[in-house]
Amino acid sequence: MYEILIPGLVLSGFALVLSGGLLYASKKFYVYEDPRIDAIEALLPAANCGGCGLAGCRAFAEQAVKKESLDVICPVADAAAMSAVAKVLGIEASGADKNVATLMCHGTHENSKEALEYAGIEDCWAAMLVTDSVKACAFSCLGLASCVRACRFDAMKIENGIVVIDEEKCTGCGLCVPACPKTLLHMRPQTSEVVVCCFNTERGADARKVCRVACIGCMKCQKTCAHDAIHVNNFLAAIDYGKCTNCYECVDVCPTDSIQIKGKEVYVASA
Amino acid sequence: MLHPLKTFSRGGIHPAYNKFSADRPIEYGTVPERLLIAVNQHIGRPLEVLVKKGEEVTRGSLLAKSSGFVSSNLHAPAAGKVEKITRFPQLGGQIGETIIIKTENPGQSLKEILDSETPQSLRLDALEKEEILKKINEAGLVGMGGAGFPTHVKLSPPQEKPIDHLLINGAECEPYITCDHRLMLERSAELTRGMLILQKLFGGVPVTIGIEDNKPDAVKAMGEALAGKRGLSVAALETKYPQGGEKQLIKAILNREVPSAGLPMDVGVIVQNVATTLAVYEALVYNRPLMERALTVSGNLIKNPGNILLPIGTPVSFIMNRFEIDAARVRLLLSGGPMMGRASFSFESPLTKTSSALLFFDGDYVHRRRENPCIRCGSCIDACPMGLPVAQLTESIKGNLIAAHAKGDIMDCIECGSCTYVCPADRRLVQWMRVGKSIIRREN
Amino acid sequence: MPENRPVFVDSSPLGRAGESTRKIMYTVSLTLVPALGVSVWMFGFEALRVLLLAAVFCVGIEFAAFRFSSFKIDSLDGSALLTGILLAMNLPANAPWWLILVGSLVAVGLGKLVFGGLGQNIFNPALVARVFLLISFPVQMTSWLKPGAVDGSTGATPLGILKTEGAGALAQTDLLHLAVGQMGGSLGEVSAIALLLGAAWLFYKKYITWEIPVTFMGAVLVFSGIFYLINPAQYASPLFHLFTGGVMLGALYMATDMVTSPLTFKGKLIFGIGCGFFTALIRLFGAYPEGVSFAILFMNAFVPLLDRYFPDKKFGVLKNE
Amino acid sequence: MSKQESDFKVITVLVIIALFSAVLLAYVNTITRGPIEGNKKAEMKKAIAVVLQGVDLKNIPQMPRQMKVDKSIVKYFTAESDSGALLGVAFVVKGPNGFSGDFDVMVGVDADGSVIDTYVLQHKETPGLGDKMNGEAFKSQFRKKNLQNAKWRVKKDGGDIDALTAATITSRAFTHGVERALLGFEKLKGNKH
Amino acid sequence: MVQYALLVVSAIFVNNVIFSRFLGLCPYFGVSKKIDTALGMGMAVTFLLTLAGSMTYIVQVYILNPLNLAYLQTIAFILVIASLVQLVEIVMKKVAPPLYQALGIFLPLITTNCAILGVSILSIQGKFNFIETAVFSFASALGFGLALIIFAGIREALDTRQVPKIFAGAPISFIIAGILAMAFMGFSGMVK
Amino acid sequence: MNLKENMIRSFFTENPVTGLLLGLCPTLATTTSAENGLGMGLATTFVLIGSNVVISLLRKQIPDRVRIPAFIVIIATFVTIVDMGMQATMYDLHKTLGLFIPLIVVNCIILGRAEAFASKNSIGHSFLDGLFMGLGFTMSLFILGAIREVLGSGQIFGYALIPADWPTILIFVLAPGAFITLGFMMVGMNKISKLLEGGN
Ligand SMILES: Cc1cc2nc3c(=O)[nH]c(=O)nc-3n(C[C@H](O)[C@@H](O)[C@H](O)COP(=O)(O)O)c2cc1C
Ligand SMILES: Cc1cc2nc3c(=O)[nH]c(=O)nc-3n(C[C@H](O)[C@H](O)[C@H](O)COP(=O)(O)O)c2cc1C
Ligand SMILES: Cc1cc2nc3c(=O)[nH]c(=O)nc-3n(C[C@H](O)[C@H](O)[C@H](O)COP(=O)(O)O)c2cc1C
Ligand SMILES: Cc1cc2nc3c(=O)[nH]c(=O)nc-3n(C[C@H](O)[C@H](O)[C@H](O)CO)c2cc1C
Ligand code: SF4
Ligand code: SF4
Ligand code: SF4
Ligand code: SF4
Ligand code: FES
Repeated sequence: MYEILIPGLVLSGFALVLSGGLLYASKKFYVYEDPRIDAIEALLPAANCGGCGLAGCRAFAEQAVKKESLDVICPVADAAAMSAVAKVLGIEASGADKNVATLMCHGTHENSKEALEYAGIEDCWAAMLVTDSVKACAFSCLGLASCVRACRFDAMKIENGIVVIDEEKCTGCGLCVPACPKTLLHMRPQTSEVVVCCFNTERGADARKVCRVACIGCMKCQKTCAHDAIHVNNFLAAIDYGKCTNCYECVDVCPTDSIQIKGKEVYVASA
Repeated sequence: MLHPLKTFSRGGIHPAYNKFSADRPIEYGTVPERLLIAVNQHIGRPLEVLVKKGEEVTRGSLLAKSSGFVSSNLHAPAAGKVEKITRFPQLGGQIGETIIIKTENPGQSLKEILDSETPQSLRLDALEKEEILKKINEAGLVGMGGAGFPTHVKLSPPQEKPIDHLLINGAECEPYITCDHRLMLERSAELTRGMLILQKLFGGVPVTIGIEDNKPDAVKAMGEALAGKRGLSVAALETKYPQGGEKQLIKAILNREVPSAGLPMDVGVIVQNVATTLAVYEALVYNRPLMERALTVSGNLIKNPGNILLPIGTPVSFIMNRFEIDAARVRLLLSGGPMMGRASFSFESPLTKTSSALLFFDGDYVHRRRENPCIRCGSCIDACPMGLPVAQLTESIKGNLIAAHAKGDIMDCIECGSCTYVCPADRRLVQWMRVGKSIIRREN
Repeated sequence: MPENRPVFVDSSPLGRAGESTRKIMYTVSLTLVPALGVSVWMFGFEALRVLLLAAVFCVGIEFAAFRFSSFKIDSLDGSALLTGILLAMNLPANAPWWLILVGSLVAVGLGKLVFGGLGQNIFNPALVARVFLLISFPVQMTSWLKPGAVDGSTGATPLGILKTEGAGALAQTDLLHLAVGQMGGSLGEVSAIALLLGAAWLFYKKYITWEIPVTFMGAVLVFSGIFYLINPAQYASPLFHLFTGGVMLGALYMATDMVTSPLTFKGKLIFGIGCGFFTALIRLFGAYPEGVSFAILFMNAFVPLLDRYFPDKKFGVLKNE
Repeated sequence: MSKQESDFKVITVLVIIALFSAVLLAYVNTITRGPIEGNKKAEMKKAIAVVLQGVDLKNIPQMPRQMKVDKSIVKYFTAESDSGALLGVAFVVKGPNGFSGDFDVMVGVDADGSVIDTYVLQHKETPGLGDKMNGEAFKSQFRKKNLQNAKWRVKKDGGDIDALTAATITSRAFTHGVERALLGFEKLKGNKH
Repeated sequence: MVQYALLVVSAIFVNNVIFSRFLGLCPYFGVSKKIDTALGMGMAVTFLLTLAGSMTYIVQVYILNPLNLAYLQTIAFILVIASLVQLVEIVMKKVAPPLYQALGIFLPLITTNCAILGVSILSIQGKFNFIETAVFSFASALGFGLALIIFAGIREALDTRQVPKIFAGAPISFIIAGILAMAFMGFSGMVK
Repeated sequence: MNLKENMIRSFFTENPVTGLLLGLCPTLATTTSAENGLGMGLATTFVLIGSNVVISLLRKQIPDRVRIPAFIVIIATFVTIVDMGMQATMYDLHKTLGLFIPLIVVNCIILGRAEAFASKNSIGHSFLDGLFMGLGFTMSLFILGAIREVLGSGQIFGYALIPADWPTILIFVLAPGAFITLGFMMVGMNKISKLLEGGN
């Protein structure tokens, strides 16, 4: 009997003393904390593994609450748990129409000739410190892939001197937009198919000299468009995606193939 | 020399100096058919263009006016008509606003023009500080040693930074370049007067001109010119790049260390380039704005390297004609020396106030090797005159992991190029440093 | 202006001093020739065999990795060759071919390629291999060919004798013999003088600097000297420690590997002292008779910390900042 | 998220769980204690059977006796014939100063004072190096050796024992241990006579 | 004195908790990405391991052994350790908030750190006395801290190196730990 | 719950060792041979199943505030049972696994599963979760042990694969070999996970 009784007493004594002590201490030394920290911690696996790079689950919760965002991911918790955490933080996933990144340039090697042999660091920002352009057109895509490196979803690649975007892979996160020193990347609704592939604001004659598919600001598109969706400013056409109906009228009248239909791009001007 | 030559304390390199044009006197250039005048040739606020297309201008008329204190006027170097104002490739690689003037008398010699301008009698002791600064400001003077910082600004330090020593930078440590050398030889008297004017500005503080000892004739000429002038002296410096960097120059001559992120005035010093000092002299004595400058034309493609005085705005192609350079063979066009100069891609780009040299090279000179992995040899760190941990800084910039404590270091880089010059792995260290600086600036 | 080829644009500076990774690596390899010569003179053809096998394996493995993966490595940049040579110098002359193969795989694979190739590794590849082999094959790695022995008979190194039989057994060893190379050991351990000769050229070329070798050797002298003074009967003399085993090779050629040593002045001093201290510690008290490889490998691990916490003085930054 | 229970409930639940587990463990302990003891003994038995191979083990005590050899405590089991004659002794000795501390070896000694066999009970030596002392190649050289017909040192120290390659330290300690057992046997015999 | 010095050397170098005893590996790999975090974790572990080692010693020697309850060791120790950690956390948060900011966040990680329980059990198995237990626990924790900080330094350096994708992250960390363990083997045989 | 998916998850993509980096100490310490790895894995699996089931059973009763201590007590109970049981039935194996049996208590996988799964799911599911996670863990330990045993001692389950006098790569049964082998094993497992994920 003692063989059972003593361990029973000892262990429950342990439990009593320790839990009582803890409860007492937690009252005596109470410190206010954002209740969401506890709420989030409760949702986490409590493996306290440090796998997220932070010091345990509570640290994760604290950081999430402090930053009001989820920039680290718990490797142990499943997606459902993480979205529950997101809910506690009040971050909802946006359900709007998908936007995709669009390159406002078609200055491929053929269209805008290489003006110089650039040998420095292969990065657009780095190149911009040395020269404003590597191609004849000073507005053109440098093709040194700063944006490609910024994209976390493998949605971009350099082809023939310019960026090509895989609109299926693109999640519309917009990370690439500020990554371009030439501000050539813009977001547009994926449903909008007509795009002006040029960013050159030079006078038509000058633009034409440096690139075969440059927008020369001839206004034909603006005059043709029945929906008031395309306007020329500074010798450059721009589309109002809110108004464009994908009628393709402007595409047909553009003398330089500067306006393109996504998915049916013509890279080399008919000339 | 009896006592050891002065120099800065750490880092530095000994590139091949190749000063081929050192014994070529500065020739007078002529006025080209077209002058392409870049609107912004200085550090500071952009200028306000005053002329319009079709407008007639004369030599010295104001083309663009400074738009604030840290800014600098721009004048027409020759008479003519504004043909166009457009964006045009500059020698620095950027594409910037440019005023194109079709000149009235192409082919006219600069000597003829300059000879026609007469000096005023100038009594130093009668000059007021304010008047000197006003004239310098109106003349559109900027630092001609490279940075293009408006001279009147530099010469007006705030009250709480008293200046007790002026340095004239005659180091000319860049390979190939010899124009300052020639100026010191040919115009030592005027240079001396320029130094006296600057001395006057700061109430008679000592003025020292620092010259690298690979120009013993210049040391001698300046020594003779300055003899007997109170407070004026020559310091012979060890030949070591970048002896002409202003922080290094101050360290070498005065053994003062400009603090990190600080300016020379923080240690009571102002540094001016030789050509700038001459321009100060001309601004006061001739009332002449900064409209032409002496530069060195050299490189391995040139049969007869030389030094020449040319109007600002002269296109490169004009100089190539004059020096008989075959454009088809040029693979590298450098504005400035091989250490700090910038490679430019257009042969139509014009000279600016800061163009101290144009160098023409063929394909043999071009270093085409791509970046290899850093082997942590430490050469870059040993070479860095600023004592920066270059290898680590650049790796962190490359990985986009700039630590907070590294930012100051990166901003301290003077972009002298010593690190890249010695790197066995062909890393573009200076360019990485510049990337780092631009990242840090964008953050702020 | 006639249409011409595009000009070349790069960031300043446009000139170069003319150094290259290849040049450094091949120069260092060449400076090892005197020491290798002594080895071949001592151990004959066997030494040559080990050297060639290690060099061919190392370069071959890197070349193969280059061919069969997306890795961008210049397998002929000379670093793999150097690793091979240095690995060979860390092996006994009678090392069987498979030992050399495993060693090369470990050196180039585990020591270098998994980190991303040249310049990316934290630990000295040749030493990773040497320690790996030493732990794995203690028998093969510690039976040394006797110098000059034509019959292939093996013997212990002076350090081995010291460990197992005590300082007394070494009474008649002549320091001069040790310095010239009249002793058993691995290929690179035999001649201190030949190593110094080669290293002199590297000092001249500034490929290595004095900080690490001097502090390394100094620390070995000091720490072994302290114990020698306490009890000369039990502990060997500091000079004996300096001229035997891998101290010379380690201090001149392996602790100085630029990739795996600190960049800063103070960092180098501490690194060297650490290498010397742990070498002496392991020799005096550890199970292994030789501690150089362990000590360097151990100190390699501190390099990132040393670089970060012992920076050089910068221009314009006061000490107390 | 979670409702706040009263302190009392919190403590009670924990105490109850602790009580349950203690009871459970105590119960399991009563079941396993026997077999565990048995296992420990069985291991000794097995070792004795190995080291005293060929010896009649009818009269072997459950618990070992102790004596002091070389200032170190040595445990031993004596196998005696029904008549009380000493047939053999199994010594449990320490291998002193092994590579990773001491280890326990059982040494069987026959009535003439020669080693019958050895058995390593517990050790921390390096796998692949020191732990080869359990191997036949090493063990076999001890058989039939006694204090008179062998020098109890490893060859490196001028003795008769072939050390394990690259594990001289272990071999030395092992040899020492076995020698201790033999010394213990002498002592035992001395006592008997 | 010498015996304590040897104990310390042994626990830090010869039988390092990470490289030779394999204790506390999860936080070792988890919390070694940044040097600063590693420092905090190292200090937290040092503090708690010393405390826990001493506490569990008392529990074992004065409660379990006399009552013949050695088989409750595991459960008793883990209860003591878990409560201790939580207690320290609660108290520290109130009494020394800056310290809590620096170290407290590491405390939860420590409950499930084998190093604490493992070293506590090892001290009992090693038949240490109270002071030896305290010294051993402290030194073991120092060994953990040393390993952690070295490793964090290396991992920070690795951020700027071009580790191939398939090795990046955990695999290269294990390989580095392996090489470090190789280096630590140089100390083997120094102290028993 | 799809069985196949579950298996892929716990064996590869979320394998406790190679995927989640949990329970590393026993993984590295006890895998000097395939048998030891297997033994440790199974012991852990037993505890995992037991604690998962009991915690799932008591999940409604245990107050939130003492959740963790309560779980720990339950886990520790099972660990002690395993400890005593193994000592009684598998004495030799217990001797080699030694210290690491009690350390199962702090194996992060167990508490992790208790928290993440058992405290929220039914007994049946918790049982399966424990089983699969445990088997995933066991598989890792077994593979690791097998590799190390083959390379380091030239045998598998004690059967010699090479002649006794051939050298083996000793380092693999020592500490450094444990880390290095796991590093490379992780590369392999990640590859397999990628393939399986891609295949799904
Ligand atoms: C990691 C390691 C483990 C070792 N394990 C053992 C061992 O278990 N037994 C032993 O006698 N020596 C061991 N040693 C010592 C050496 O293997 C051995 O070289 C010793 O110094 C005696 O050398 P010798 O046997 O070749 O004469 C070990 C050494 C190291 C470094
Ligand atoms: C942004 C900036 C601000 C400066 N402000 C001052 C100033 O207030 N006073 C001054 O004397 N020099 C000033 N300078 C000029 C510097 O002291 C220095 O002469 C100039 O950068 C050119 O130096 P460098 O050719 O060595 O690069 C300034 C320079 C820069 C780039
Ligand atoms: C690396 C480096 C080298 C320089 N070398 C010279 C030089 O040789 N001569 C010179 O006049 N200025 C040189 N400068 C520019 C000076 O630092 C400083 O800006 C100039 O002397 C200031 O005078 P300024 O404002 O009249 O141009 C150099 C600058 C740097 C950063
Ligand atoms: C001075 C010097 C010493 C070197 N020492 C070694 C060495 O000890 N081991 C080695 O593998 N490589 C050595 N190398 C070659 C190279 O740096 C090494 O392979 C890199 O660590 C691989 O990234 C050395 C190179 C130089 C320049
Ligand atoms: S960065 Fe974002 S927006 Fe840009 S291409 Fe990639 S996924 Fe699309
Ligand atoms: S789009 Fe912009 S960032 Fe991308 S390659 Fe072109 S220039 Fe560079
Ligand atoms: S360019 Fe900058 S980093 Fe390089 S050596 Fe000069 S100051 Fe130092
Ligand atoms: S000089 Fe080049 S290779 Fe050497 S440390 Fe600097 S960046 Fe690296
Ligand atoms: S198993 Fe996670 S710390 Fe040991």
